[in-house]
Amino acid sequence: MPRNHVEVPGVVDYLSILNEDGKVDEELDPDLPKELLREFHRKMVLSRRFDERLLRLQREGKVGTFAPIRGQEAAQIGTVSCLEKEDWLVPAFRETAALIWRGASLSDIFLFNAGFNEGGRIPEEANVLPIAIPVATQILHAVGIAYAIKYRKRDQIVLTYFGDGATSEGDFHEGLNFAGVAGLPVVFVCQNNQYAISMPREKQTKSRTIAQKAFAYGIPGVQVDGNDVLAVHTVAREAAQRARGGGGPTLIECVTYRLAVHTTADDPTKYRSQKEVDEWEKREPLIRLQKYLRQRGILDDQAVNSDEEEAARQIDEAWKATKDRIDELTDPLAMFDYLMADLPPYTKEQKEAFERFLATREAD
Amino acid sequence: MPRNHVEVPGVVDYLSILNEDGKVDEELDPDLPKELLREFHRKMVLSRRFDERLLRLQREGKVGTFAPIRGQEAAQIGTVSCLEKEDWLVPAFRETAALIWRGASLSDIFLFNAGFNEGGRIPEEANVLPIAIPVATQILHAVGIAYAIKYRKRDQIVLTYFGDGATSEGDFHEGLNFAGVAGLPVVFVCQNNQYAISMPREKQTKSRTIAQKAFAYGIPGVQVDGNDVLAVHTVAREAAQRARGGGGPTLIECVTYRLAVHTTADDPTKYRSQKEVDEWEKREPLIRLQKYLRQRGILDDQAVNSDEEEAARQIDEAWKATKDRIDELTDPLAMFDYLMADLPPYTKEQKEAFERFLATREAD
Amino acid sequence: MPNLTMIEAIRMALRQEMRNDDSVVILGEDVGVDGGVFRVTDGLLDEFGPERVIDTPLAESLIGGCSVGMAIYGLRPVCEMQFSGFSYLGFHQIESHASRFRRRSQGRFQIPMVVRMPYGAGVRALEHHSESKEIYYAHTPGLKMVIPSGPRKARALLLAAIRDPDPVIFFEPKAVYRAFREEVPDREEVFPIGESEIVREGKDLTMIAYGAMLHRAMEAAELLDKEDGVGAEVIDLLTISPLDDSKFCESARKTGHVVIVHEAPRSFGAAAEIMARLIEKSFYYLEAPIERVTGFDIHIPYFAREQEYLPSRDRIVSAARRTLEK
Amino acid sequence: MPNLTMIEAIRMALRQEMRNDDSVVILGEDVGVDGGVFRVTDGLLDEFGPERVIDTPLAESLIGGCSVGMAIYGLRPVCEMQFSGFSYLGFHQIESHASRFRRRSQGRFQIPMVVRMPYGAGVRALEHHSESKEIYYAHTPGLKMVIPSGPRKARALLLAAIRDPDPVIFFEPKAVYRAFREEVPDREEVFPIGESEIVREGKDLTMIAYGAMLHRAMEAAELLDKEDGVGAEVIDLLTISPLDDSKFCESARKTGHVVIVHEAPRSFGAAAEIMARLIEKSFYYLEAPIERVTGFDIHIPYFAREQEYLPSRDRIVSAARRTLEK
Ligand SMILES: Cc1ncc(C[n+]2csc(CCOP(=O)(O)OP(=O)(O)O)c2C)c(N)n1
Ligand SMILES: Cc1ncc(C[n+]2csc(CCOP(=O)(O)OP(=O)(O)O)c2C)c(N)n1
Ligand SMILES: [Mg+2]
Ligand SMILES: [Mg+2]
Repeated sequence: MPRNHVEVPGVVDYLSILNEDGKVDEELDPDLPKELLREFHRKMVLSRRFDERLLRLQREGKVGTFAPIRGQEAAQIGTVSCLEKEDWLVPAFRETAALIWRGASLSDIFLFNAGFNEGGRIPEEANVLPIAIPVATQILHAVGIAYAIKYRKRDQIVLTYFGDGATSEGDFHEGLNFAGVAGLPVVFVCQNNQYAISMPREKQTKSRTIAQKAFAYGIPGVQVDGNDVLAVHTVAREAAQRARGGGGPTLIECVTYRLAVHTTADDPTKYRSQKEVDEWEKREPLIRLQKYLRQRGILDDQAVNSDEEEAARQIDEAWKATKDRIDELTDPLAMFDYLMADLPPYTKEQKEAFERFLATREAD
Repeated sequence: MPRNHVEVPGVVDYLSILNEDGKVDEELDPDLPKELLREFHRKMVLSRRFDERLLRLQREGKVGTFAPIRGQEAAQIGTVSCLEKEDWLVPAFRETAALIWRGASLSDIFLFNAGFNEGGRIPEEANVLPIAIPVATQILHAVGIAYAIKYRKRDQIVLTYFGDGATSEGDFHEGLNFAGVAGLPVVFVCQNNQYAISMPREKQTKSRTIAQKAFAYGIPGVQVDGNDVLAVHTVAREAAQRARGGGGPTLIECVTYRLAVHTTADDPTKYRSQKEVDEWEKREPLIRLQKYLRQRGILDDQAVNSDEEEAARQIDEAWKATKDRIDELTDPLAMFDYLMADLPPYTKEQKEAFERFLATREAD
Repeated sequence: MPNLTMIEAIRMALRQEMRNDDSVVILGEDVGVDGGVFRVTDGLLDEFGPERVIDTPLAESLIGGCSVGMAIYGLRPVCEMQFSGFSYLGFHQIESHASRFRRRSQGRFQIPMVVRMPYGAGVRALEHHSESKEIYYAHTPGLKMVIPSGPRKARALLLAAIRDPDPVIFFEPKAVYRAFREEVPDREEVFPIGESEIVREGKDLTMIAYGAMLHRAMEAAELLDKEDGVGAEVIDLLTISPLDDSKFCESARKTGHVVIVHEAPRSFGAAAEIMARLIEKSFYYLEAPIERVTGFDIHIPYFAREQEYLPSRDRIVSAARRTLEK
Repeated sequence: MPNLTMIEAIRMALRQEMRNDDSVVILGEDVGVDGGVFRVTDGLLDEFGPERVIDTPLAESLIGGCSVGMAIYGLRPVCEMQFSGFSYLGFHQIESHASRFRRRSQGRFQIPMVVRMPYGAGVRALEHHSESKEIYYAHTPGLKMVIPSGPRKARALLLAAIRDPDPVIFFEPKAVYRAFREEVPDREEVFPIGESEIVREGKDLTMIAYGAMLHRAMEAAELLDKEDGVGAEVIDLLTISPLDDSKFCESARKTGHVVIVHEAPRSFGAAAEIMARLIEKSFYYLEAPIERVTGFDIHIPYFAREQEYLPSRDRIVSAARRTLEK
């Protein structure tokens, strides 16, 4: 039966620049400045090693459950590196590399993971939100910040991260829809790492790509090889420019893979094969970047070693500092801090009663 | 910069068969059986007049706030008429015509609108849900019923209604996504009546059509002239067949217009012009159907009169019956009915205490 | 002094504070062009423009979560849930974020947002439009929960709420919206959050109420005075959380008899916490069991019977007599 | 009789009832292939297949709302919220629909669904993973709210919950999940919802607790016995709503002294309602102010300090001594 057609955007771009061997598609090479590329390397090394250390500390019982980033470093560094200092970063819970790029204190992250609220501290000058654990809910905070930026006519943008699983939550929908209709300066970065805990991407949604979900909101959507830092950065730079220029939001789908456990409480053998993991190990972003940098003569063995040593040093120092801080954080009454600007009277009574109780306990 | 393209469905079909003058596009005429067309007319007349009566009763203070359907009769009758008796209907709150098609008792609807829970009664044999007031939330019930049907391998489908505003809610997203990935037998009917209270469709979402939101879930989406009962029925029949045949869900966008107030508490002059309303009055579905039926020789003045008289009779009778029922519903203790299978002890104590209080009140 | 309905008084607070402080923005469904379904925000769009009076898409979680983001940036969003019965669609943004950002960021971010919503029964509305579930918010640490009972206090408390550095849930008794007028001073008047008020003095009985039910308590007090010669002290809570237990505990120490009135369901309702505080702080002065006159532990019935569900003057009087007889 | 952890006991109930009744289906995030993040549903996918053990997309409102639809059709969905702290994303489906369909349809539809979720602190988890906000559900008419404290009761109550014709919110104390084992009879054992249990008899003091806190109350009772010669009667609530006030009111009439323990924040918590009932039903027998030993009115701190937040044995003992001295 013949019908009229309404044209709607029907194509999702997919960008890939580096192949699995780190060979670049010359035509697409964005030719980024050497110093930037070198910084990509430094921060990817640091993030990788920091993540490994956290995992070790967790296995030793020194920190609690956390969400490793192994394999997703390019997706994070490639995107976050498009932000200016004044821009806002709104993370989910698996963005250690992005936080490190933005200058987060490694010791704070250690402390947070050791179970201390103090580790969640955000320094005054940093336009970064604390990590958000309820999936997808942070998207709305990014949208609110973007609205405020637009209202204040500031030259800032917002970038927010979330996973493939997050796209099934209502908050994803409500956030992208409003950002679209209000034309807000925000970049939505979906790290499609193929799983939401045990749930594979294909069972999460029937849409062929996550990028195409953008069409539901009348905004551009693009898919990119998330383990290819050049491609990720290229796509993100475009989106950031669009946002900065008043062109509104973009949804970026970084196709990547979580090489490690979901969190340290997870057993991936329940839901995926080693073979699959091995396949993705081959596409792992750090080695790919290293191959490319060596080809371009930006990196040699010595540089790699120096980046590795510097990372190890920073991590060691941070953990040492963290242990000292933990030794000092002995006052249980600190849990009453920062509830509100002023502690309400009845809560204060509870605090005082607890203080008296502690005193008798110590007296015993 | 050259990129690879990922093809995703990029076309929304738009179907229209009757033009504003009720002239049919011969090529597209689905040539529906005369008796069905005549029934369309009867029920559209009945719904229209019932709606008018409710409005009058509301203005007289005899019923409370309600949501008129004027202008949306074709969108409802055209879709609901694709259901078989055993199929399930999951309404929102503006589907009086669809409920009437499914045999709802007019007196129950009157009673409900007069503020009595008893009017919400669903007869044992009717596979219809009570109206749902929290916007979009009923979509998930439709999805759950559809899942159960599939699990039980029954030959049934579900049809659910919601408005253009509802598409902004998270529940819309969560429901369509799961229906898509689980391949459920459900038809999603969006009555895009151009407004969510005062919010025009263009400010609700930036997507060009609502139908294209289907692509986010990997399911078909189609747009139809919602004031053209032939086109609506054609599209809905296709969707129902798809659902019945195991082809999964469809999103139908019926482009229509709310000719009356949002609810009887609403003042539309705050947000739209009379001119706009007048434009849409011209596309009003009942007259359009009548013109077509006259052209096809299915309807003449006498038939119109007889349908009108029958509607008036049913409505009068129902209201009379309702008044009698109201006179009988004097027991305030009925509010404790149907809380749970058994009233919990403390609630029972409350009921008994209230009963004693009422007794003393009467004694005074 | 203008003589205002609660709707007008709330609008006055919004308008004055928006003139005062350009970080105040309003967002919600139909708050702009329509002026709100109860006309609370009527005229504000014209004065302050669509960037400050924001008609949002139909999405409560967006409204809550976007407000959190705005507050993080330094704005003072006053968002509206069209009815408290629909606020649950955005409840997680309030519970998990609005209430926690100060804590989570260790003081870097504060969330000076207000969530306004009409609550309560009595206007012959549809299902979900008559709810009184203040407990969901009052039990959540990090939130303040305010319920004014009349125009003047509504204005003064809303000003306090907007200026508060922490999130405030602001329930507006819709039954009071247009029920009566009060003189509301043009000059700025702020009433502190966290303070209750003795609105009628008495030495025989303490009655505690808030929102629309305050007026029923007052009627009951008058009747008790006239018919029984009983002097009821009536306390208007005004803030549910943090609960001001000082005034009612003191009053109970004086009277020994207490009646608590609210329209929310009884079990796990606000009256229970008030009773707990009375036990903790005035136990030895209580002369008889405290009486609760509340909504029943059922869903509020549709409007034909809502008045039977609500605590009536006579139910309050009867409870008062019961406790006084003991 | 097998000796089971609470996880195994819950799984046993699910498996037995799924074998019994093919209208029972399970749905939630990671409940299938993964067997649940705590392994509660481990093995059920293999036995019952993906149509009955449904891995849903990551969407809590879907999980709640879809269960409502399934229940309307006649299934008995047992859905899982991965942690109670994430259940708020679907709260409106529970408040506005699960609890209301029987009422709304005047008996035509009932909602025999169970919403299982781990709650509570004590497993060194992340933010939102240690919440104890049973009040949100307990205050909602039309819902039942159950919290078992050990494996055997968990199994027997879950069977009752699945068979219940009305929606049951089933909180599982994750601190108890693997904490100890109990003999759980293979044969069917059902414990009625709405009944509390005296788990330790005593004549001097009534202690009321539930969930993980029951065990701390028991420890405190033992210590009081040994050190003070005080006989504490300990009552395990088991059902929070509808609250069984018969046993604790009777016990209080005997002892005159009451301590209530829960890990939820104090204000507007379950202890308040218990105190209210005691006032209403045992007022004249109370010899001293009732003591609440609860979580503080703050967000539970991250895990390094969670044990300081939780009621400890010693805090309970100290409260007991305080009330007994009066
Ligand atoms: C609202 C909510 N529901 C459930 C969880 C438990 N949970 C934590 S991470 C996760 C999966 C997230 O998947 P995805 O969005 O793909 O992010 P990824 O973990 O892969 O980075 C779930 C279900 C949560 N944190 N928040
Ligand atoms: C969750 C929720 N939020 C707000 C409301 C108040 N409300 C009732 S109808 C409506 C607009 C609905 O618009 P739409 O979905 O387009 O349906 P229509 O009324 O046009 O049929 C609103 C905001 C509600 N009922 N439910
Ligand atoms: Mg993922
Ligand atoms: Mg509409």
